[in-house]
Amino acid sequence: MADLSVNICGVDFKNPVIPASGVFGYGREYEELFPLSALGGIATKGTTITKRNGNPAPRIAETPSGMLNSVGLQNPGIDKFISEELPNLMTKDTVILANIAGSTAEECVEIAKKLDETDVHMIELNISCPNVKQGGMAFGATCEGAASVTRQVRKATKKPLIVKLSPNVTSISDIAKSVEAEGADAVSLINTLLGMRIDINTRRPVLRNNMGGMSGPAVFPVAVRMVWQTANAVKIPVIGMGGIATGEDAVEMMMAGASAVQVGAAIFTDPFAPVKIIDGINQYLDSHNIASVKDIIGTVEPW
Amino acid sequence: MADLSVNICGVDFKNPVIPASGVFGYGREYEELFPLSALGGIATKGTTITKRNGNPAPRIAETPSGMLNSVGLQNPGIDKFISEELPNLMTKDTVILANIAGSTAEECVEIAKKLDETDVHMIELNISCPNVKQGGMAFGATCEGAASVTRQVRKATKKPLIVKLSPNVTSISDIAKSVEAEGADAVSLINTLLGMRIDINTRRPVLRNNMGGMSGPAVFPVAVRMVWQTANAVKIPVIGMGGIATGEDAVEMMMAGASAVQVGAAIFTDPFAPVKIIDGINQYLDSHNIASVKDIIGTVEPW
Amino acid sequence: MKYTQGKYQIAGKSALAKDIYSIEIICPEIAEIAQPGQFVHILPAGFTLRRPISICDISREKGTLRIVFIVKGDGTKEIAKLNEGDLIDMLAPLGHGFTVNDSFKKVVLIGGGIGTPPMLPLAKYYGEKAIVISGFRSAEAVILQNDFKQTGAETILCTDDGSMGTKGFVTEPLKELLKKGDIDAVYTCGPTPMLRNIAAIANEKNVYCEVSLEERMGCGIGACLVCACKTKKDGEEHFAHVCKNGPVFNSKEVIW
Amino acid sequence: MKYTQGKYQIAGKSALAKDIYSIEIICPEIAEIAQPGQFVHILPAGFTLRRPISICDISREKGTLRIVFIVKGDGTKEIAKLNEGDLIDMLAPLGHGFTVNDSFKKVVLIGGGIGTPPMLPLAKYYGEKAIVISGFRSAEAVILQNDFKQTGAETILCTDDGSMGTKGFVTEPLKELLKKGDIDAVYTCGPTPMLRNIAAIANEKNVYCEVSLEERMGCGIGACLVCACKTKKDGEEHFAHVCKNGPVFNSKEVIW
Ligand SMILES: Cc1cc2nc3c(=O)[nH]c(=O)nc-3n(C[C@H](O)[C@H](O)[C@H](O)COP(=O)(O)OP(=O)(O)OC[C@H]3O[C@@H](n4cnc5c(N)ncnc54)[C@H](O)[C@@H]3O)c2cc1C
Ligand SMILES: Cc1cc2nc3c(=O)[nH]c(=O)nc-3n(C[C@H](O)[C@H](O)[C@H](O)COP(=O)(O)OP(=O)(O)OC[C@H]3O[C@@H](n4cnc5c(N)ncnc54)[C@H](O)[C@@H]3O)c2cc1C
Ligand SMILES: Cc1cc2nc3c(=O)[nH]c(=O)nc-3n(C[C@H](O)[C@H](O)[C@H](O)COP(=O)(O)O)c2cc1C
Ligand SMILES: Cc1cc2nc3c(=O)[nH]c(=O)nc-3n(C[C@H](O)[C@H](O)[C@H](O)COP(=O)(O)O)c2cc1C
Ligand code: FES
Ligand code: FES
Repeated sequence: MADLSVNICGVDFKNPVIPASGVFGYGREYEELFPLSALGGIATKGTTITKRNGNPAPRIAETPSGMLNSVGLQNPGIDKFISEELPNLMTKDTVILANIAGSTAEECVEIAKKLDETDVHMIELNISCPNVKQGGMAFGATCEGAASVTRQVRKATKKPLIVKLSPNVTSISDIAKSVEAEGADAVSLINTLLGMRIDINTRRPVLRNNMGGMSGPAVFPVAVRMVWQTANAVKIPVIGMGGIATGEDAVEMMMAGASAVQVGAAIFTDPFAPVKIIDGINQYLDSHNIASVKDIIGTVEPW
Repeated sequence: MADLSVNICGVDFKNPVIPASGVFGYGREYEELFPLSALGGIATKGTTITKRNGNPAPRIAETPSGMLNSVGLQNPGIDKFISEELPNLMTKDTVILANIAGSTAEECVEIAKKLDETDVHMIELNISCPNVKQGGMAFGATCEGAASVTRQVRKATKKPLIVKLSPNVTSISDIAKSVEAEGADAVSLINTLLGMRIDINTRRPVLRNNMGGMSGPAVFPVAVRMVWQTANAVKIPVIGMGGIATGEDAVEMMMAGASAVQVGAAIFTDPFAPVKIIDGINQYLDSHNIASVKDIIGTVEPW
Repeated sequence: MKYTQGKYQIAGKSALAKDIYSIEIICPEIAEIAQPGQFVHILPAGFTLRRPISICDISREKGTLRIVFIVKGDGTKEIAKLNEGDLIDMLAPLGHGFTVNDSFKKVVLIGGGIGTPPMLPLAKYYGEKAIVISGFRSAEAVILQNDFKQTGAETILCTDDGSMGTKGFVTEPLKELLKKGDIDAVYTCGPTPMLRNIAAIANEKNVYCEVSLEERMGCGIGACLVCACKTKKDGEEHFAHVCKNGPVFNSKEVIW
Repeated sequence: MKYTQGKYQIAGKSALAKDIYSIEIICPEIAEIAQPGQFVHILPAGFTLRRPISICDISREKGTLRIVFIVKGDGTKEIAKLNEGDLIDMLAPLGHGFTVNDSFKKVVLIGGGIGTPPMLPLAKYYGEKAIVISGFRSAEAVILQNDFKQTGAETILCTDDGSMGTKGFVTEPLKELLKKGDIDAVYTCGPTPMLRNIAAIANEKNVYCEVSLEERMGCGIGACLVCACKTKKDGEEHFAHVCKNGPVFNSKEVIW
């Protein structure tokens, strides 16, 4: 059994595997299947200041080796999250990453302030949701926008601040550099790639929101590339995600430069995916006689 | 049998299916399997001014529902293309799109001038190759870069000018508008999405060039989205590609706004893909009692 | 809520009609707890998303579940390739099923097309107290009529084109039955317009009515919020989730 | 060049060693024209890219081809699932094979590991004129020795660990054979370092030598330029393509 622990921004993770924001709710449903304490951490569903209903259904579509979603940040609002979900989560012996997703910088600041007064371990600032009209991806599309919201949220909290980046940009590493300069403690990537499917019989987009975010194994090579470019551009830790479905995928993402990984769509395919991925990483390390998962981070040797 | 013909920039295509640049060479090898006259058109391998050897091998990797390539524009140079390949292609009773890929705007202009003196039907200006250090994607990453090279090439040729766009940008429709403003007669999209894979046993990138361009069914939803956004942003025709493998895919891409489609990776999976896609489009039209393929272009009704 | 995921062996498979298959699955721990109206979430090999399919029969003795499904797209086509002895990947039992009530004297169960299978466990529960109305496009699509008869329930069959049973919609016999005034509850599953009409009719007569809804799903267990449907409770509108709050809802809660 | 693509029935399958399978395929139009050293391009179900596998035996009478392959990654694992009666999707026959010469009196065929199968058609052609040197890691990996013996060729077996045949590399017996000076040609397929060494040895003795190379492929027919390898011809360096110009090259043309 190799040492699977990692440390990101001073926070200890027992292993580097974290269910991604939006697919895992607040853990209640998956706890029926496995103890949440098995996980390195949990990224909670993106929270806005007040309750949001999200977009109309259908909100999901299958694509080759992947899927599209257009949930649009349905959530109970920050106060209910803090009063009804967070206390329970904090008892689970795993790192809690509170994902926040305001439509304006001011809203993000307000949410961050409220979280700053809780015990939550880390804040993940989502500047990359493709499924909302305001905020979301708009923040994350330019270096200036990303820098500005990061600067403001940075002032609002002393918690470790992870900024979650959008892949729908010309240079994700430039955006990463600009949020690093404003005091982000880490970056996580990738959020979903904007996509669309059309039902050719009805001539209507499959998703009621027309477009949605693509994730799942299909996007894995793009995610690996972006993590590699970003890890080479910044000094802060990178949390990698996008299409990870197996322990091997997680190892590959970590070699590209990720200090930890998040798992999204794979959980729909196999609800035990996060625990199987933890096992798979361990197996890889053991069979390659590697003592610690820390020893593989960023070790890809480019040609 | 529905009417499959389309007209793009005044050029008549007997059907809207075109093997994409780079996968089909100059048609000689596929002619062993089916007559080239069955095709709507052929986009030839990207041509530079002088012979290029391309990148070292391995140049290809499999990914979930897709692939990466890093060929890097191996080609015999424009003069040999014109003397040894084009005359043969021009006898094949199909529309020939000469794909050009200079490393500088001047090189593109020079190639365009040479092609202007030939019988080739159309020029496809590739400002989006992710596999070369100079030119390629660098042109296509900004509106200014794309506009500038389009302006210069536009002056060099009276042939219908298609500009081929990169998906690795924040807003492909903005780039499309900027090349439209400089006189492009059509745009084609998408070129490949930049990706990477790592061999976790050797800790080396699978591709000798480290990164490569992703294509195949995995990218289809991204391509449909970009074609839809672009078709809504410009008045010139859009040629759609990225992940098309079946007649239904082609229909979906055309409903999103494409006047014709190109087929790349699917040809590796099934060398008969282009002719099966033509059949599939026809079957869809017949079974839906649609008289002409022109009647489906851009007909998706957003919610 | 209790559920589990695993690969379970198929005990038997049969074709009921064109593109409609019945599969019996050996899964004792699921059969033990499954309730009428719940569903299973099946992973077709090679796909990213699971496919929700209603439970059509539960045998606690044999430790088996039965599902009946129609081949609609690529996922169900893949599931239809499975045969006796093969393994099927299921997350189950899921969702909030029908509310059954021992004190009900007479209930009407209405299934439309591929919405008929989830009515069978209810017919088994209510037996002679149940009247089952089934509606299909035409004779070729008719399924499960013998199964319903064996429960002791009264059966009424309608087809749109009159090629079998009475010509017309399921709402006609329902209206007749409700006139007598002795129906305690209506349970239904089928196409949305049918459900909406039935809910309106039951509502008008003030008869308790439960409907089983469909929505595209991700997780299937209430975590991802993909399967939203608009509902009202205590006058307030909110987005419920078909996989966890449903698929069965009190018809008065649904905003159509 | 002539080739075709289709789904062909598997006439038989057997396991030769751990993870190594032999498959016989009924494909008369391909068997009719296939040449030693050519390959088939197989699509594993559900994959985007085909997998190149050498032709190990050609029977024009039976209209069959035989291939022998090792399970390496996901694609060959999928191909290994196929059984007698199943269909296999092939684009074949592809590439430029070995140059055989009726006037050659004595030739050496050298296969290393999974590079041995393409030597079999050559052994059949040259029969008693051939000396086949096969090299394997160890006894468990040894394949095709009886097949080679049946051609009438002389066989020499080496293993790295000496668990079968002579302990050592294939280059040792080759050097011995070349000393005598009566070898007209050397043909070889196997790992690149082995090919490079053999080419150097043959070159030194001025013996004609052909090597079969491997490279990752896209189209398999020479259109996509994916499978580049550096070669020289008339003193000039250029990128040839393994699928069309090869896989067999005159060893003097290859830049290692
Ligand atoms: C609670 C519930 C119970 C169901 N019970 C049955 C049953 O007993 N028998 C039966 O034949 N069908 C049932 N369905 C419908 C069944 O889920 C769909 O027909 C099936 O998912 C279609 O998958 P596909 O891959 O063949 O089609 P595709 O159209 O290719 O599927 C694409 C995506 O859309 C989803 N999807 C498509 N149609 C539906 C739908 N009507 N409802 C939910 N998701 C859909 C698929 O799950 C998949 O994610 C039920 C649906 C729900 C929600
Ligand atoms: C001309 C030629 C003849 C061959 N003949 C045989 C044979 O007779 N028997 C045999 O067992 N193997 C043979 N090989 C090697 C065989 O093609 C690979 O082992 C196989 O492609 C691996 O596929 P995979 O999906 O199992 O592995 P993966 O590593 O998962 O494959 C990923 C990708 O890399 C490619 N790839 C991986 N290894 C190789 C390789 N060595 N050569 C070319 N492409 C590779 C695959 O085709 C695929 O596109 C031959 C290769 C070539 C080029
Ligand atoms: C259904 C769904 C909902 C999501 N909701 C959120 C969200 O609320 N906040 C967020 O930052 N990311 C959200 N994401 C994005 C994921 O966290 C993750 O970045 C993405 O799915 C890529 O990982 P994957 O390929 O493993 O799914 C969501 C993804 C899915 C599939
Ligand atoms: C092997 C390979 C080589 C390519 N070479 C070129 C090229 O020379 N010029 C170009 O414009 N696009 C080139 N492309 C991109 C394709 O033309 C096309 O834009 C892309 O592959 C997306 O389509 P697909 O998903 O159908 O493959 C190449 C693609 C592949 C797979
Ligand atoms: S499918 Fe995930 S909440 Fe219903
Ligand atoms: S694989 Fe396409 S040229 Fe060789």
